[in-house]
Amino acid sequence: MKRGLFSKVVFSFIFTMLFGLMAGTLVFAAPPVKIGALFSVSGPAAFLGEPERNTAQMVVDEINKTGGIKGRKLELVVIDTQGDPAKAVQGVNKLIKDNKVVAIIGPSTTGDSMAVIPVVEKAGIPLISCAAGIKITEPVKKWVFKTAQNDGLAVAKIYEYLNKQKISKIAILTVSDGFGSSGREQLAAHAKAFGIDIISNETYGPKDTDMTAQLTKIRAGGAQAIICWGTNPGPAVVARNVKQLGIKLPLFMSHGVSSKKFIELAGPAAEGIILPSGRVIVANQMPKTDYQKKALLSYVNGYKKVYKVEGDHFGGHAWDAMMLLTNAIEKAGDNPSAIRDQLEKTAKFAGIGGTFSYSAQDHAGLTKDAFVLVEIKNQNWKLVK
Amino acid sequence: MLSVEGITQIFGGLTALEDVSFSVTPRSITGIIGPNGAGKTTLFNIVTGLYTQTEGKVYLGEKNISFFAPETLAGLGLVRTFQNVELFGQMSVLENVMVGLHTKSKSGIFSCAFKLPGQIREEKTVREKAYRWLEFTGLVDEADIAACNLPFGKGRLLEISRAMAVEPQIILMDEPAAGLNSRETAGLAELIRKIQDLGITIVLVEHDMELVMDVCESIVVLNLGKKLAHGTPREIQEDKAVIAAYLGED
Amino acid sequence: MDHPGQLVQYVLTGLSNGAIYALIGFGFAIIHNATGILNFAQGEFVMLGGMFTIFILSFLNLPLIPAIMLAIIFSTLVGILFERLAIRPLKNVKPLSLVIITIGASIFIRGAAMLIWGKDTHALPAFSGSNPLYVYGATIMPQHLWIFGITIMIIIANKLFFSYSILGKAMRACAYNAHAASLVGIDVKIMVLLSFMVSSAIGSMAGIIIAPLTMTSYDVGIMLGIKGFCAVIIGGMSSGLGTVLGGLLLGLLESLGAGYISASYKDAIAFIILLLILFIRPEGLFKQKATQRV
Amino acid sequence: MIKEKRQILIFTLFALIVLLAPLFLKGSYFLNVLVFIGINTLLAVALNLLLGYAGQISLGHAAFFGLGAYVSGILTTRFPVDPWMALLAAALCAALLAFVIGFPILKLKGHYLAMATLGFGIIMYIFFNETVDLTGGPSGLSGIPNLRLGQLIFDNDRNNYYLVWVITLGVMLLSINLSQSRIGRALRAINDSEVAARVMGVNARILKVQIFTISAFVSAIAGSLYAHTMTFISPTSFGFNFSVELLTMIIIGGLGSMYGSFLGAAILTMLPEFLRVFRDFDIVIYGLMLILITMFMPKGLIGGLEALFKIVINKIKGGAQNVKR
Repeated sequence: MKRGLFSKVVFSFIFTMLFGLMAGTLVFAAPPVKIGALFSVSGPAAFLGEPERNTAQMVVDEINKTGGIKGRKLELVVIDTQGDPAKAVQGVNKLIKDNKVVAIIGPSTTGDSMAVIPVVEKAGIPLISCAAGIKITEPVKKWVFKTAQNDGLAVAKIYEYLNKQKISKIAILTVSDGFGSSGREQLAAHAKAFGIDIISNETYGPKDTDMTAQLTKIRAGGAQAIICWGTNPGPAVVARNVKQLGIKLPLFMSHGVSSKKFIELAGPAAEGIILPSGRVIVANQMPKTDYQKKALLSYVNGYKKVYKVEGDHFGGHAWDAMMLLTNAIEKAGDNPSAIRDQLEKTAKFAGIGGTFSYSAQDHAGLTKDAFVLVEIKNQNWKLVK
Repeated sequence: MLSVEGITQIFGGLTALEDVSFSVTPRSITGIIGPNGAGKTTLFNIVTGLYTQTEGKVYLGEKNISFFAPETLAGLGLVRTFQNVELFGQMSVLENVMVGLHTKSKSGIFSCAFKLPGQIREEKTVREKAYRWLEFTGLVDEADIAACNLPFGKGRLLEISRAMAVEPQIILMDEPAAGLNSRETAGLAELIRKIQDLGITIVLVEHDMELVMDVCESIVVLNLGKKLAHGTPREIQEDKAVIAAYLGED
Repeated sequence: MDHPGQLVQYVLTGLSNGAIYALIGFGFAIIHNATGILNFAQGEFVMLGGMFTIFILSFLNLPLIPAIMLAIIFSTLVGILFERLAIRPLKNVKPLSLVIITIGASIFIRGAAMLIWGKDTHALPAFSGSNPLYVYGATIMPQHLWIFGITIMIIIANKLFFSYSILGKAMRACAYNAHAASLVGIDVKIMVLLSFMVSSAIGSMAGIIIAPLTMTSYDVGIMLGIKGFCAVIIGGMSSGLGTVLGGLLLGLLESLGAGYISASYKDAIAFIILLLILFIRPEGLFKQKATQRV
Repeated sequence: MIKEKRQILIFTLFALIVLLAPLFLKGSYFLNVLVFIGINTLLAVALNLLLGYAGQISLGHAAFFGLGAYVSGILTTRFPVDPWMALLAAALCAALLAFVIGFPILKLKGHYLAMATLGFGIIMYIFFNETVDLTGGPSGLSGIPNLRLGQLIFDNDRNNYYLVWVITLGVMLLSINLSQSRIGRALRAINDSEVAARVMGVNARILKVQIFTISAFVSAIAGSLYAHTMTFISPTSFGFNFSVELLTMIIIGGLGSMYGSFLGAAILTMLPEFLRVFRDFDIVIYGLMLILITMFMPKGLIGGLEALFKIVINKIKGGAQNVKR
């Protein structure tokens, strides 16, 4: 009995303290600016969502530490979409109606982005997607922007290089998920303009563990180079299988594997592979004159300090989205419509994924210079000049 | 009424029944006896369409029902009970009997889902009929209990009520007295006669010799898959081969 | 047009994937034959084998062989826990409840693995080098030889165990008639436990030997488990040659399908074959018509 | 008879609460969650007809859901078909497919049935994923029009809520009716003992195929509603994981209970919300719930609640009697 009373007293004491604390912050500080985030932190696209969430949280913490935007703190509300469009739609509704956010960054995948677009368009809340699908901003939607580079830009970068090397007959091997099928479309769409002939067109499943059958078929087809489009771990298997089969053709990968994890998984088989990537993985190798260098180093070093691992390409999308958004909030305040108008005025913003210039006709904001080509040498990235 | 002709059943090299033939006269009570493994239940399974015999024919009246499915046979008025009591455990006692009336009602999925007037009327008749069969076996008080909660003896009675609800011409009972105490067995004998009085033919597989000799008018003896003898209880009790193979063993 | 080694390569690829499927299929067969349970969590033991090995290698810094042994022991422990905690206490032993419980267990194990080891894919070093071997213009990896070797070894061990050892015979007796087995003094519960132990050990072994080729992550179990199941269905639920043939056939059909028809539909081909076999010959391709039990 | 009246009362109460709920949830995002709960309830009811009533497991029901969504989506985006006609076509398409594969697939029992339906689900997923020209492939199909009734367009949460829930309540009512009828009893009899049911004259083979077909029909309606309310679909929503999620819903809620279907759908749809703090824990919790509920609560949470309710009622009654004495 006594003990019960004691614990009750303690409990109510703690409760009052907590309540007081909360009330205190509510009364004395200006209300925080709420930003929503939709990332696929779990599920098959967790490799995108996790660094993106980490990055967004890091940016918010940094800004709050230095006093927020014009004295107002930021509050980030993260919702995990699990890569499921239905959960993304529920999430975006919650962000808009319940959390009353002024703008949203994410989602991580094209599918999730396409699913939430009708909702934000109707509610009139700006959204900066971190997914690459070209459909997201083409045709232009009033409230939707994106930071991830269009897959077409990566394709163009590879094709340009192939032209230089006088290679015109290629084989493509793409994964049968959203990333791979978008790549497959773009590879086919740009081929003609570069005078390139796709003579083998193969796919593999995201969970496949052996691609020798497809590669054997490709070898028999007589291509001069192979382009593989996928995200880990598939391309690592492809790299190993290429080595096993003794195929001597140059192997290209997509920006989907521009993380150290790929080199780790593919091991020695990664040597000599060339892929387009954002500048982030070769930040240190960029010339001093590079327009983005400062942003790149600040992101890479900041991320390493907080999370002990190197920031990657995907986290970079969230960094860009957060930066673009906070810049706009700084200038336009916390009105969603004003934020949108301000975002559209963004010009020559040096981000991680490239230099962004949005306009009424272009909500993707990047050119093919957003990508650089890197080669894997001695288990590390090397900028191809 | 029911006749089997040259039934042979081979399970992967093992002959369970070999050339068994006999017939059952209408409105009679026939017992099938024999030691364990004689093939009695196998024979029931073949007659009721659960097994497909290797050879032989089964007739119901003039009709060849050799390879009919159990559900078709129920429609023709041939029904059975099980040795291990196969009740619908999650359903109430009343509902069990109502399933027995399945062939006596016609409402399809749509009229059931939309509760069309015809279905409501039919449902009422089915319910009343089911209660009548519970009265017949004396289970009315248990009508709303879940069947799996019935004591074993009453489970047997429920199985018989359910079979009776099919309004069969012929009912096959697989060891109806197994697991019953002597009072329950006496009640069972009475019930069997009551069923016969309704003009229904009965065939039972049974180990309880007292019951068999008491109620059966004719007995078929199986041993090691072959028919050993067929006759009245008195004839069977005096049959040398039977005594040697079966009664002598006991 | 054809590259000289093309067909040989398809065949080799098919056979080596098939051996993996067969090995995973064994695990299904052993539990099914001893208990009638189809363990939907079988694939997770394949995952556990690979993940435990990588975990032990990187955190305990043991050499490869002890690490493998320890990983098999750990996976077997998980198998024992699974049987003791989720299968044995079950009172209502309907096939439906068993399906749901084993599915639940597979989700649980997968989720726990994700929480413990994260979502990353990991690679295991090859047992003996990564220089390909050339066979008639086609290539295979030394690791493939390990897979073939261990598969053959496990078939032989299985055969010996079930035909000659007392324990193996007792397990077969349980499978045939658990009640009768208990009457002659066989402890059926122990036999069920044993079947879970053996199959989780074989499953994890499979997971370990393929990890250097296929890499591993918390979610590799589902697909591999299902493929193993296909193999064992084609093979008629045998824990011997039937399943091996089933696995090899599946592997061959997949790689030839990918090579000559369409890589996109190769899994669909595998599953259509599974359905056809279930519909037409549920007793498997390599078994005589099953003897019906009285 | 009393039981029947009580059932009508419970359903009326449930329907009233559901239909009046939006009045109290104006402008709340929760209305949106309830739209998804409605669709999931419809799916759970469909699976419950098959598994809860007839005892036939399906690990591939997401395929019928997906087929409904894709037929509806493809017909309305690539052809000038009215969304309502598309919905009907989707449901009929799924029913036809279920009818055709029902005969061979439902011959299988227990584990084999589970694996065969799983295989079927994966095959369908591969087709959704690979027939890019038709389905848009992995990147999905967007721009699916909303359903409309005259001037009323189902493009906001409140309208969608009523659209989905009126259909779901209707199907729930029909399913409850079915359970207490000749067919419902025959199905439950098959669940308890297929052999005995057949001996009693129940044509188990046909009946199982019929209920499978109806289940597919309803699942496809749910799929079509999903497509028209989301306006975007992609194959990831219709994979094996979702089939297992559906199974989890009805096991947790309660096999054979339509309110259990609702409870299970509600819990699984909202669980990620509650687990915000332990974000990655949800699949571990699903797994654990599946095991524990199958082991200790075979009738699911609804069954547990019922038992609890009975105990409380008896306590109160018993208490009253004690006072009298």
